[in-house]
Amino acid sequence: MSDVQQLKGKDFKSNQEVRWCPGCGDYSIISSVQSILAELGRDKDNVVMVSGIGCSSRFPYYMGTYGFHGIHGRANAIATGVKVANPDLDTWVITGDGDGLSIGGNHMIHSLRRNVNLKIILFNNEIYGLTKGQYSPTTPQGQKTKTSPFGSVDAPFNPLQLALGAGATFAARTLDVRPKHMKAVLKAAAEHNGAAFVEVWQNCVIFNDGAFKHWSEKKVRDDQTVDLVAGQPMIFGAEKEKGLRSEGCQIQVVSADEASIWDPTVESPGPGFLMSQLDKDPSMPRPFGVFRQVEAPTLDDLVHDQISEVTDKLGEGSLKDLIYTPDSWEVK
Amino acid sequence: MSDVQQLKGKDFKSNQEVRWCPGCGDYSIISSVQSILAELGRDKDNVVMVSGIGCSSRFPYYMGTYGFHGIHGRANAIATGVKVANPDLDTWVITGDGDGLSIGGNHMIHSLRRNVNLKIILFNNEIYGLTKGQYSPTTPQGQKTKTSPFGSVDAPFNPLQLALGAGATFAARTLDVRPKHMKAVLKAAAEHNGAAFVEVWQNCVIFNDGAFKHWSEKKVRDDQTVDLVAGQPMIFGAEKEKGLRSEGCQIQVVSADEASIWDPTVESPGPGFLMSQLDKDPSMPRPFGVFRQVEAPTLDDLVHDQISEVTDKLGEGSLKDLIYTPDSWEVK
Amino acid sequence: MSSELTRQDDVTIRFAGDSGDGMQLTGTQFTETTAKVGNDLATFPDYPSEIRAPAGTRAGVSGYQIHFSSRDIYTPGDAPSVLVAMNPAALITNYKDLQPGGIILVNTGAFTEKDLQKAELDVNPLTDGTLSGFRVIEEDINQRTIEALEGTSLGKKDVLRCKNFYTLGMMYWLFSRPIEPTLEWLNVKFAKKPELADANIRALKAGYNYAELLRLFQGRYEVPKVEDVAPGFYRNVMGNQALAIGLAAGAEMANLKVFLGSYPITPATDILQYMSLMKNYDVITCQMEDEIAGVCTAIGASFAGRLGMTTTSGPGLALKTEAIGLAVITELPLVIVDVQRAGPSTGLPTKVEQADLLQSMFGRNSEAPLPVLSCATPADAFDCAVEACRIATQYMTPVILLSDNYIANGAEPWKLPDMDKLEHFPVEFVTDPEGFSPYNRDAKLARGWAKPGTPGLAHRIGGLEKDSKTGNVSHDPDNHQVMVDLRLAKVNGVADTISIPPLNGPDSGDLLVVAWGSSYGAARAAVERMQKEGVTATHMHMRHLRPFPHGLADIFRKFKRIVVPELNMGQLAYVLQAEYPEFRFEKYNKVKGKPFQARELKAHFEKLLEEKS
Amino acid sequence: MSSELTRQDDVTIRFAGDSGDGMQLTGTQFTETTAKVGNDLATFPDYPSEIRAPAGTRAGVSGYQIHFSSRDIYTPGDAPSVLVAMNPAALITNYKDLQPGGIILVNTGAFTEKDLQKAELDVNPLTDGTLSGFRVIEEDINQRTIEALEGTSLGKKDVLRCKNFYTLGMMYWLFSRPIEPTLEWLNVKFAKKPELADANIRALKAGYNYAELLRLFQGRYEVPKVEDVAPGFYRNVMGNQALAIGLAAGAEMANLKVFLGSYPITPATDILQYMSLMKNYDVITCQMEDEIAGVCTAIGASFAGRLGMTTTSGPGLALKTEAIGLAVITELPLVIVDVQRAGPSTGLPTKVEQADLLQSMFGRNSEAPLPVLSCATPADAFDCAVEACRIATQYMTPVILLSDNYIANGAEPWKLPDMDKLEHFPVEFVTDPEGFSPYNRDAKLARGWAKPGTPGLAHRIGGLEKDSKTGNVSHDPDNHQVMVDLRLAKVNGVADTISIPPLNGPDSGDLLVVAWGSSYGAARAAVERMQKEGVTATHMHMRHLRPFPHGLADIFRKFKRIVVPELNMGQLAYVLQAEYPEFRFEKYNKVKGKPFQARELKAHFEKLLEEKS
Ligand SMILES: Cc1ncc(C[n+]2csc(CCOP(=O)(O)OP(=O)(O)O)c2C)c(N)n1
Ligand SMILES: Cc1ncc(C[n+]2csc(CCOP(=O)(O)OP(=O)(O)O)c2C)c(N)n1
Ligand code: SF4
Ligand code: SF4
Ligand SMILES: [Mg+2]
Ligand SMILES: [Mg+2]
Repeated sequence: MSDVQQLKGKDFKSNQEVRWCPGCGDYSIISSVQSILAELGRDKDNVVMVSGIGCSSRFPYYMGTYGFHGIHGRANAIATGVKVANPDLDTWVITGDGDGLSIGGNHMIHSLRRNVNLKIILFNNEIYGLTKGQYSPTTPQGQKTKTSPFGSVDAPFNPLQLALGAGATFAARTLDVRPKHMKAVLKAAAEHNGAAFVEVWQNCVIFNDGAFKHWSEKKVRDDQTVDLVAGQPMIFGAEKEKGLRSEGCQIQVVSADEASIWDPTVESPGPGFLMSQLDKDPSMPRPFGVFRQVEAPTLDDLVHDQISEVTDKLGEGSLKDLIYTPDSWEVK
Repeated sequence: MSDVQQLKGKDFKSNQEVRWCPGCGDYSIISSVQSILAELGRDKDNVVMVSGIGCSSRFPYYMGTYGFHGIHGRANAIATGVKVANPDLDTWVITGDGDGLSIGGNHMIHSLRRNVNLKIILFNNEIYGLTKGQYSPTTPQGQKTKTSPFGSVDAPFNPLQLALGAGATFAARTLDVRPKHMKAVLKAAAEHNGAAFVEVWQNCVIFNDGAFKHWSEKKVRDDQTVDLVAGQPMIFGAEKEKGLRSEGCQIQVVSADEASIWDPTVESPGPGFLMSQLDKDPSMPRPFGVFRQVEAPTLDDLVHDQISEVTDKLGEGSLKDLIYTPDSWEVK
Repeated sequence: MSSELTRQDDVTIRFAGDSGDGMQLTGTQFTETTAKVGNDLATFPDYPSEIRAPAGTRAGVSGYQIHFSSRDIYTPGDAPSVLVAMNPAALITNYKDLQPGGIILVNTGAFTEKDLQKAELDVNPLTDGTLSGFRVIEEDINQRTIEALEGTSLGKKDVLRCKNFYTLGMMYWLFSRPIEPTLEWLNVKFAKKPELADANIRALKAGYNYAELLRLFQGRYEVPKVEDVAPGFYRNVMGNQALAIGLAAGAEMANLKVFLGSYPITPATDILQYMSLMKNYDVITCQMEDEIAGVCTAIGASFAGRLGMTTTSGPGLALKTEAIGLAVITELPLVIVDVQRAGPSTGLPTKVEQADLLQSMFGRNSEAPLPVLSCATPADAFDCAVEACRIATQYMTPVILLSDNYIANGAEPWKLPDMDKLEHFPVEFVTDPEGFSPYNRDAKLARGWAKPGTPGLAHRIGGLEKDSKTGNVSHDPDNHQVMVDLRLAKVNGVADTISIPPLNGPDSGDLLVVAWGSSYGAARAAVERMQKEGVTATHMHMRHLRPFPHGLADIFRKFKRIVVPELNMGQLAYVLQAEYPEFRFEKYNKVKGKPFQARELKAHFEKLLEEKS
Repeated sequence: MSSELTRQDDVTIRFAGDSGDGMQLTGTQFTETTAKVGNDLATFPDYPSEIRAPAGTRAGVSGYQIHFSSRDIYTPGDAPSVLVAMNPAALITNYKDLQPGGIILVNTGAFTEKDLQKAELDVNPLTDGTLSGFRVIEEDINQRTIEALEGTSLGKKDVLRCKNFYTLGMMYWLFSRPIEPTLEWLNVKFAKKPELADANIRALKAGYNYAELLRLFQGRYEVPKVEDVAPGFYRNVMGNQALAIGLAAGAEMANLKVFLGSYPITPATDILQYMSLMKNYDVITCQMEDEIAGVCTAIGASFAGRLGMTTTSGPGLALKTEAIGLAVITELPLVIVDVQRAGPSTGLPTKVEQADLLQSMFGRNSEAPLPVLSCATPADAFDCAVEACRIATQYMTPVILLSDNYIANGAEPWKLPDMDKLEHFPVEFVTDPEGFSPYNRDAKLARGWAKPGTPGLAHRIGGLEKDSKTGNVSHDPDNHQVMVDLRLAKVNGVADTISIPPLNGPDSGDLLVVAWGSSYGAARAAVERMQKEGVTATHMHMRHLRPFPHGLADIFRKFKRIVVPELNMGQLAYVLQAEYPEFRFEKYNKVKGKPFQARELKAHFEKLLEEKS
């Protein structure tokens, strides 16, 4: 076995040329994943990257780990099979806003409710990249795209609210342009024992350039976003001078010293849900970080625990037992 | 056209024999629907009932309206087609916990986010009835069913939280054994301009009898459930002596006079979401009624409005315009 | 009336009653006991439809037919010689199928005016001559059961529930069966509710004694056990059950663990249910959110090194096709079971049809060949499931195994395989990084299977075309042709390891009957009856439908006419005609949600032979 | 060097460059202008793959071929006579296809050491003799463009972006095309960015003038317009565009409004995109969450009285199959367009294949017949789309229309239909409650279409089998057979309204070429070339693939050999063989993600004829 301790980010690369557009946000995501896997000392022969179809879903080909480039929308289901079949495998899902929320929305919510121990990275560029620019379930209403030349009439999902509504035990949001933040979030996801849903805002330079610029550009970022850090006050602003205070269902902007402490580990998904509702309010900063992080049994453990329990109780079955049951009889 | 004013509930019946098991909760739901349609003066030739597959999905056959018994899980998609094609039709979706949340989960969440003007009744019996008793996405973890002989390992959905997470503009819950409550909720749904999601707890006498008895039986009902009525305090108990008070994200049991007023019309889905979180707490009553009810443009209107706008702007196109474009040339 | 023991070699009984009358249970018990007695048998339960119909109506009638014999038999019988009718609806919907002169046992306790109305009867068929020509035994079984259980603690409803065991007792007496196996079964079944065990036992014994005491029937029959039966162990088995056991056995013979990703659908659900009981065999079953997730988890599990499986029926197979294409191009083993039912769309979901053959062969985008097999009888489902596992793992390919709900719910004695003689086919995973590439192939063209977690073998597979050598994504035109050819050649290569099915009859002659799936019994019985009458005809039953075994043309050549009876509009005939254009395959089709009867096939075959001469 | 105008009847040019070089645009402009000049033409754009490859690499090469002529032509040409290569990767991956002695225009401005490396070249192919035998014109187009645009306000990147128009100018000069249509187009396109319009116009003119001034090429060519072209209006059209227009026209001819429920997938997405622009034609387009929702909304819309449609490619069709079965049993009109691409699974998603025929015919559970048609060329897509609408509405059935991405992205001049001569087929909805039943049928066996909202016609349809008379759910065995037979007879009845395709060649002889789909051009050109050389062969192109038109056997009978060239492993041949076993259908298959070339077909047909003699 390779000496996993010494691996570096680049050791997680495959020998295949990376083929995203120059400037695509995907580059920073893959390098963040590669470096946190190295930092966490993961064994590349024990990692499986499963994806669907989309620009983002080419990800596994560029990783030096095991990988499965599935079909459109089915990454979560394929990955559930991998993980339940062999819970020892460090199993990741790489998906897009189309792949994971449009055609794959059902598998997404079901894998979250079942708490399959998967690390799910949703590359949200609010567009279908690979098919060249149609609106996705996260494209803002009214936006003109190739299939909405007069503006999209569909109201979009809030991916975090959807995930929390489905019962996600871990839900987080980060940005392609903030690798440090992204790595911290991805690390937390990697270490979560259960389904970890991470939405990454990812700029598609070709078909939706600047979709996130109001929150990602350096000059506005500090004022327009707030980092949710477990155990820390929710402060933001160029001078870290502002804060968020949650009173009941109301979240207000206050001065930094009045800010509430953020705690994603409360059992109720309520606080995270309320926090993600800020996205609707243009006067509020958008929160990033971990919205929820609670412990719950994972599907893969439950499946194997049940097998052990039943086997302990009934004894290990043999092929012969299965065929030669007590109701069989002999003809001589 | 039939004189719709005078229709009675029974006028909404078809001539087909109803074939649910004696005692099935479906009977009370269908008769509630029939009577509210009559009460609201709906025209039965203008009503379309669309369903998927399941015991509950036989519903359209028993209604004297137009009906479409679809395939498993696709009722919301078929109904979206009906409604967008002809927004004048009063279009209903009849589905089950398997049909609408398992195989049909994706169409469900997408029709909610798009706010298609459909009235969606989800018959939740926490089991697959028609296929004779397998666990569904709402079956409690640990329950033994035909496909979980040692107890189900799947954590269930909370249907209301899923609907709210998907962006439902109307979400409600009621019970088969409380026809009056059900009718009030169904009427509110029928009158909501947008996607209305109504979860009905429905007893399956054959495969999951008593699943809801802790909240439905007369002797416990008053103590174990609380009705959410818009503009009214949230009170419960045999003597209406208790109340719920929501302080921040905390909801507490208090005396009736301290109860908070329930308001499902606040823009944020937060309060409804928090309220549905009570389901997790055995010491709390389960809320019934309308969890959220807000106005938003419907998909069907937006589609047709856009057509009108573009037509106003560009002029009504003719077949000839489509074929004979300016870049065509003549050969003589 | 005399009651001597009359020997009879072949009896068919149909139990018919309301869905709530417990006829399936009565039938199953009669079957179990009959199997133990040593008769050969075949059964056919016939549920009304998926949905529960109101009690007492015609739509609510549930039937269970058992054919048992002292000879080998292949079908649940065409026309029953005995009909048990628990209510008017059961009587009226079934009596026409009875043999002339057959016995009808009627429960007159359910013949009130109201009962007749529910069955849409204006006059009582017991009194209006409807049943002339049959031997009708009228008995108020309701009342007899109430009397028998007087003094028990049970309520009236529960008492009446025991009437099926009362009836069973009467039939046990009539056909000289021992009651002990059922007594034992009742004691186990109701171990925790002794009052119920006791009541049913009392009912059973009472029925038996009553029949004896009152000499209800004109005689009593004995159906001696099959004498020339091959020595060995036997067990009575239903098709879905045998299939479930076969899947578990197949995985074990491949030295793998099962992963079953499925979604309930009639009539395949039982397989998932049986397998979810196999937890102590390290069998994983996941009931997923839909069919697509079912097959996708199975594909993921195969990638991870288990044997992925998925079970479904026609509409579910339709949903899985895109993902099956993924299994084809990634060349992962996958066993897909389709228990066919009547369509199109939802169709008649509890009725039989064998119309998914073309879907199985061609229902995927582009060129995505895979092996297809089908089972013939409940016991054969075991062998076919093992065979499907063999092909899937040895050839690294998805395999579709077709069953149908006639097989799924039918039962027959199964001669258990000799454990020492089972030919295992253990999978060897690739472990050596030296020269590794995911598309390295063996002589059978199967690629090597390297599972995640194996040091040094990290690789990527997926739905895009791959280079035949490196396994990397390739858009090279020639490579695409190479891969398309390889995938096809691999599947065709399965023919090298299978053989021509045995011929039931001479190897040349006037008529060859080529059948598949559950038509086995009817086709074989029809042909054998003709042979007994001196007419030569031969029956060949196809297990492997893609690829066909080598050498079929040599057989076809030796017959003047070839007929293909199918419960569809001619799907196998279509395929045969396309692949063997030098011969003519005549269709004989029926799409009524019902199996073929031996006599209807025989009549048709005879007509064909007459035409010819 | 001389530069007289040489007349040439047939030219094929391939523009090749990096994905970022704007070759598709260059090609399209050349095409539009050429169409206006009155040449016949056919084009074939060839994108690298779905994903953007790094600039300058071989994988990043994008090509656009145009074949134009003063005669009728059917294909984008086999071997180009002119290649424009904008960088080393474009040169190296394309030069081999060129005709011997062909012209290569090379942009030397992109031949630095680094450029060569990106193209994986160790030596410069311009200097190592690779191109001997071709007429190579080297020009630093980058530098020329920079010079031409000196003084504009554009940055260097934007300036270099204009090099494709510089190149286009050179080609316009070489082939004596007017530059005005492109100038007009640029002015409209960049109306809001006049500096860009100006820059491109300057580049275009500069290229044109430069070619003239320096006499870069050995001569200048003229390709006169087609003389015997039928009078009427024409328009240059791409396949997906013609298909979109045809769907809208078909609906209008049925007197219905369109509802398109779809999900993006290459190469079908354009149709959805074109139709979403048709809002002022009251066309509804809904981009749904997946393919299943796409087809289900279309089914719902048809139930509600619009004409439901759905567009997709192979993997999407696989997902839709279950729902299509629902449309079959509910007998609702539905047009399903499958723009085929290379598989299996994701396969080679931007490459051509015609391998979804069997999926279209058989990819549904149970017996679920429906009509299948396919278009032959971009312009033919219009007629086929109208025909699909006709069949769907006149027969109340789902129809599958097959296109492929060779047709979808190819272009040709389309002779516009005479509006007065379009044969409309208006739908009459049922409105009379008298004797209404949802399964009342007309002479063609089509059921009546009663839409919700109509007083007195409330009824229920669905996936369960229905009584042929009342329309209520029915489990009756005989009724099931009746309905299965009716659905099949209805679909087969479509044959009564279609005719045998025209024969290109004599109606009897040694060789009949039966082709379908986009192989039209290559098959027809191959056969016509043979005819010109005095060899008799006939080409018949199938539009209707299910049912076939009546009378095909009479045609087959008159030929000694029948060959079926297909971009698959022999799907139409399989179907023909099954349906016409008395003839032999020889396969000729290619599955390389590339269309047939006329010359390869010709060579094969000639070989066949030789073998015979
Ligand atoms: C069954 C199927 N339907 C549709 C497609 C076409 N398709 C490929 S990727 C894609 C959407 C990609 O969007 P997203 O998931 O957001 O990924 P991105 O490219 O933006 O990273 C679509 C519609 C497909 N490959 N398969
Ligand atoms: C594609 C497909 N998969 C599976 C089935 C089988 N099936 C029919 S109904 C049903 C579940 C019904 O459960 P639910 O929606 O909860 O309805 P209920 O019967 O409980 O009212 C299933 C799995 C089917 N008909 N079609
Ligand atoms: S199209 Fe957009 S998402 Fe795709 S690789 Fe390019 S920039 Fe990235
Ligand atoms: S099985 Fe259950 S849900 Fe279905 S009809 Fe019977 S009681 Fe109702
Ligand atoms: Mg995207
Ligand atoms: Mg249910």
